Amino acid sequence: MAERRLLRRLRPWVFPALLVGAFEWYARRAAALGSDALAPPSAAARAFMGAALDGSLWQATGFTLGTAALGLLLGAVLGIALGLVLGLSRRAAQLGSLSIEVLRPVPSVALIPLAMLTFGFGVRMELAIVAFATFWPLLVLVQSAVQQIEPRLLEVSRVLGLSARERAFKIVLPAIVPRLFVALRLGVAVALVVAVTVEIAANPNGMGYAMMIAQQSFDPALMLAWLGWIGVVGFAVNAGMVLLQRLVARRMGMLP
Amino acid sequence: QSNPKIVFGYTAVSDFASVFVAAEEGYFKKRNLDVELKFIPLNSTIPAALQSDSLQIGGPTPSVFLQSVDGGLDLVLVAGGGLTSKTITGFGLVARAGSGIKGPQDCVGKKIGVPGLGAFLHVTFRAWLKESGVDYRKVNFVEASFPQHADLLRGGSVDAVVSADPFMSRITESGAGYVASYYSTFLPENNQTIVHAAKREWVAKNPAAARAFRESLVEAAGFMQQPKNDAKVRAAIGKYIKLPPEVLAKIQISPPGATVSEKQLGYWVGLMKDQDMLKTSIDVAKLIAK
Amino acid sequence: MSTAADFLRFDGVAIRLGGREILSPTSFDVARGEFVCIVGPSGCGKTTLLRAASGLVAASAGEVRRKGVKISEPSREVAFVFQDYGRALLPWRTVEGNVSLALEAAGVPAAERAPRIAEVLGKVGLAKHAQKFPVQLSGGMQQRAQIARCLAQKPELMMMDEPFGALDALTRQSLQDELARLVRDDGLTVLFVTHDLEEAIYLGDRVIALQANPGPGRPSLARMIDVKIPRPRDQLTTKEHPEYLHLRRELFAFIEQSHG
Amino acid sequence: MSTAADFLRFDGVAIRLGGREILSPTSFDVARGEFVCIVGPSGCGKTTLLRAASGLVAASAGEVRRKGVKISEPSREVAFVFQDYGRALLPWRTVEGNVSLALEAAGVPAAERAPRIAEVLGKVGLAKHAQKFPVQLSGGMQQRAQIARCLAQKPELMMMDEPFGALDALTRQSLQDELARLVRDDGLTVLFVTHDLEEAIYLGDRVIALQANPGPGRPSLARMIDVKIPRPRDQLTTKEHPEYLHLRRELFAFIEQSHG
Amino acid sequence: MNGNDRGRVGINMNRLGSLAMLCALIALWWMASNAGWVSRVFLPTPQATFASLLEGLNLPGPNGNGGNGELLAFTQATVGRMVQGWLLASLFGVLLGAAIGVSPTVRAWVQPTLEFIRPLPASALLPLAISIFGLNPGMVLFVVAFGAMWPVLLATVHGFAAVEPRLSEVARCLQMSRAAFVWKMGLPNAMPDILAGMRLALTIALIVAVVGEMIASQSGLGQAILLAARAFRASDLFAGIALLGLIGFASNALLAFAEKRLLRWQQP
Ligand SMILES: Nc1ncnc2c1ncn2[C@@H]1O[C@H](COP(=O)(O)OP(=O)(O)OP(=O)(O)O)[C@@H](O)[C@H]1O
Ligand SMILES: Nc1ncnc2c1ncn2[C@@H]1O[C@H](COP(=O)(O)OP(=O)(O)OP(=O)(O)O)[C@@H](O)[C@H]1O
Ligand SMILES: [Mg+2]
Ligand SMILES: [Mg+2]
Repeated sequence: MAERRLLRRLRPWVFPALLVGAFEWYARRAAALGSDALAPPSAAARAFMGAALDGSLWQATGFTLGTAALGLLLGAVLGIALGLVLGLSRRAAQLGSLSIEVLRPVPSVALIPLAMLTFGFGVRMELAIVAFATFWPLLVLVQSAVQQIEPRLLEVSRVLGLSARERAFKIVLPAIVPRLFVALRLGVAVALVVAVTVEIAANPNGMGYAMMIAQQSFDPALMLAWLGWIGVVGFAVNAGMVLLQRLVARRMGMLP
Repeated sequence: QSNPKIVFGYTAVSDFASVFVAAEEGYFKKRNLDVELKFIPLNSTIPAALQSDSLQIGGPTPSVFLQSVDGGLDLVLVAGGGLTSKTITGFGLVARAGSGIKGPQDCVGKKIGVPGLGAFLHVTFRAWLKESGVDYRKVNFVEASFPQHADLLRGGSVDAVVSADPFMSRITESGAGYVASYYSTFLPENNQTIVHAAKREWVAKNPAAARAFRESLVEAAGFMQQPKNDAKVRAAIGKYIKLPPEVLAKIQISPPGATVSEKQLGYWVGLMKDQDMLKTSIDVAKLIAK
Repeated sequence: MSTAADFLRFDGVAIRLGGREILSPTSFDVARGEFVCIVGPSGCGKTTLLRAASGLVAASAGEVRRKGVKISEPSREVAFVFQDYGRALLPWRTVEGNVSLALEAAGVPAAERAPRIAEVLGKVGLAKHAQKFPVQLSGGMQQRAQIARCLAQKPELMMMDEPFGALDALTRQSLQDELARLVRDDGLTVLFVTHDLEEAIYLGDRVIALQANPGPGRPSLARMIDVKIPRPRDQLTTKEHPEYLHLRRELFAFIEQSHG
Repeated sequence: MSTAADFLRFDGVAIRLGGREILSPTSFDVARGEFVCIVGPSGCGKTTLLRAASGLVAASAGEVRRKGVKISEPSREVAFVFQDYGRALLPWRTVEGNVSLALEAAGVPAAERAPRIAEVLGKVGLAKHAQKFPVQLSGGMQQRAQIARCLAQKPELMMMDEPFGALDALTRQSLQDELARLVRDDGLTVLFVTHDLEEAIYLGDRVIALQANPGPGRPSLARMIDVKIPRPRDQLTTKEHPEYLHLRRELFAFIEQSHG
Repeated sequence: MNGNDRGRVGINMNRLGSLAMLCALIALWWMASNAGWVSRVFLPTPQATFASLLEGLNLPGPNGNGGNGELLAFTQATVGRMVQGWLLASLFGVLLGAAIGVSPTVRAWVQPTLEFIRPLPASALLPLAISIFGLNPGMVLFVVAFGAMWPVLLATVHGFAAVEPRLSEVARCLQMSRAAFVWKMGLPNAMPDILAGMRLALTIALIVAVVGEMIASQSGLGQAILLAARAFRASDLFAGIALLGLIGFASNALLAFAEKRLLRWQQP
């Protein structure tokens, strides 16, 4: 019985351990052959401790998370606002549909060079791209959320003679909250990925940049440490969002 | 009088040594200049950074600078960085062990990694090929950053790379490749490898600061040319470019060229025209701040 | 046939939806305090008729008048109990909160709401479940919550669209009796749609039978039957009352024939 | 009391789910060809009893035996018509495909399937809708599709869980009569759950009444009534048959009292 | 009849309206760039962009002669990379997802690992992938497939987990085999989710392909726009962006169409 419990506990760690072990072996072999670009995970762990101690880890993480959050805020506010308008007014939705369909599929990363031209580097360009990347999914999801509000509820509001304001705050907004959260979760993931990508491709700040620097300055261990850390940060942010989503769902009686 | 704060952008090459020395020896401070040195990972982003005022002065390679001017950015040169020299063997064509590449003719049809397409090493390498009578269009160039060169050669992804020290010596030491040609030694001497550019508008507004900046570099160049200062120069480089000490000790430092002449810039314009990299005609005289 | 005292009047009301005539011109009157049941096969337009009567859908021809005024928009004086109770409740509000919505809409001050909510919840037997969310309720309880909200509106006219459609027999019977009592006590007028003929006879003062697929020669309104069984009625004796058995037979026969 | 010839035997079957005793020890027998109806208030365990009888849920005590063999897993000889027909059909298969599923499971060769499908679809009156997907059907048609799939199984025992619960009166009545005919023709044994007492009396040879919340002193099985109304029965005359009216009264009185 | 006619006219009016809206946006661009509100270094004129596009696609431009056709080859490369990566992602996503969805054992062993690597941006993986696999098209393909696999994988897992319990019981009652269950219940049930996931995956595949081209120096539109930006050729840059948008638009529309055909059973 105790053994089974132990196995149950250990089970999730078996695969990561195998992966790390295999990588350790491979990287040691490559390093022995004179590779400049691979380091074993054990060295990465040491490099990670170093970065954590000298503060560069927290500074870069703060930059990436902060910029991603700001960009998401910008993209989300615009996306939700326009999504509400398009969701509530069929006319507006029809007018904008073609423009949205044409602009939406432009890959956000294609704008990195343009943003670089326009803003140089720094917070502004990253902000702009993150906002662009998160704007579309939020717009589309909020619009469809509003359009999928139970028509019966809107009829209830008519039968009860609710004012437009009451209808917005008592019916429309609460009704889209669950879907809004799904959209926001997606938005958070997109924001983080795009922020890191922008840093890797162009912007000399944050975690992605730190990783590139590590790679370019001959420090594959540090590079690997950053890669792992980026994974941890993404995992934590995602887990946080799931938690928040559950909390709100429970508060609103969506979960039994 | 007070000068504006200058954020100066540099990349990880020793051609910026005169700037590092000027900062370390206090030549900027002496002229009442407040210069902050900022590391930029990609040389080609410097013009955009200048345009968006992220930097006041930056050190693009001549090819990057000319392309940006060609594209419509209104930049001028304030000063210059390192110079080409026949004595420099700090970069060259490194071929994969067993690839059989010995000279320019062998490059035809091969895949060659360069650290930046359209960047300094790429342009100069193509110039060398052309001079040797090889059509560079028949060579397949791919972009790859320095630290990857060794692995790429070893893995056979490329046949050769245009690399630079300290990466180059690591490759040869590990046996993954050999230097097929220090092609830079075939190029004419005394042309800037790095130029220090600023927005024309900024220079017009702060002519004194621009001049003071150039004068600081001239003084730094004088300092560098005295062999006894070599240790100090290396220390300055080591401070701004993170390099392992043994690498730092061996690194070749290109001679400084603080002032840029029309002839020097004209050389690059000619080179790039040859390679179809410029669309407009460029008036070199207008690009150098007096 | 009709007088100005008519409480609700259908005057040649026809409805087209999606290019199809769902209700052919229909005229009838409902007096104040009357309990009118509407029966008919699935898809014949019962719900549509009710929606037109409350102003949720506009008539394509003719008009509906309430107390002499043409209906164009829903009014708070008319309550509507929707067929799909599961969807008509705000899932993010408790039973109490859902009932409160009607009071908020009517601008009842916050202080007065609690006692009125308690009162209507007591009437429908949900007093103990006031703090529950709709998902935590059984179907019957959800429907009772919706009825409570409608009662809180203090309507003078109540539209009920198959309100007991999906309840079990016992709950259904007790709600039927409860409704009959409420209606009598408050003097409500009710338009009650059901597909259960026996329920219609049991509850109604009058039963209106609709038929499907109206065409040029086929009006939607097929039959109008007065139910003269005395009130109060009860589940056992009323359903063995000769008049009840007679009406049941008559309606079944009619509907079977109009169906075939 | 029971003989070896018993077709289905409940022997002290008790069921606990989620830590609560839902069914207290219950024993009864069903003979081959019998139509047994099970009634009781919502949540009393009717569905659970049926699931135990078909092996979908395991008894916590006692055992269910079919033809003398203890039931532990569902068998293809027993068909189960689920209460929520909307969910019991594969939405991505047409009516035909859904019926075919039963034949595929039984390993019927592809060539033989078509005629058997056509046969059962004819029996339930869906021949014309064979190519439609479930979403394109009304509730009644979906339920008939499910029944068709169960018939295709050629079961000897059929479990039906409130199969007509959400149908309109007319469809319901015609399906009731159709079912009675099918059962007689094929000699099926049926366990039929309903919350409609009248339906139970109308269809059953026997009615078993369950009560909710069994406790130490309260067995789940509350009443067992034999229905001695002759067959074939029909909607009008049977429901005015004195025995029918009598049983109705008796059951109602009992259930009302056990409810309160 | 009447209602129908009105419906059709209404739809045409809507189309016209949305087209007019798009034209208005382009007109705004035209004005902004031609009037010089924004520097042409950043914002080329629509006509210059169009000319670059024609030239790159080797179509006769306004001055009559054909272009160099470079963009055409780049577009082919990018589309090829995107489609191949997407197919790989779909294949592995469905296989892995089905394994996790069907078998609790597989789920217990691998899902935590997947949960952890999932948030890793594909772009961050590129430097490592280059080190391990070298700078070749296969490596980029691997990263594209890796990045695009997740939506398909998650959708498949979800689709399998969400098999209506009633249907599982139907399967039990019919004594269906496990393989028959996977094939007849699990996969069809997961199909809408899988298709939606594949649509998302296609978008991601395009994005990662572009990033891959930018960072790993593979010839394609990603590299083309990056080089255009480095050389300050704004019109070429915009032409590349427009082409990428077009690829996204067309592939999305194509999949939406396929989805509609495949999911006929959902429509009443
Ligand atoms: N908004 C609409 N657009 C087009 N057709 C509609 C609309 N609403 C209802 N219908 C059609 O009108 C007919 C009557 O619908 P209605 O809901 O009134 O029937 P019903 O008598 O209430 O049926 P049931 O007993 O099933 O509730 C149906 O055929 C339905 O498909
Ligand atoms: N898997 C389960 N776990 C825990 N409790 C359950 C489970 N299944 C059913 N129950 C509980 O068992 C009781 C009986 O449920 P069952 O579905 O058998 O009732 P029923 O008589 O069929 O009711 P209805 O007429 O509403 O269908 C209910 O209180 C239900 O909440
Ligand atoms: Mg209806
Ligand atoms: Mg049940």
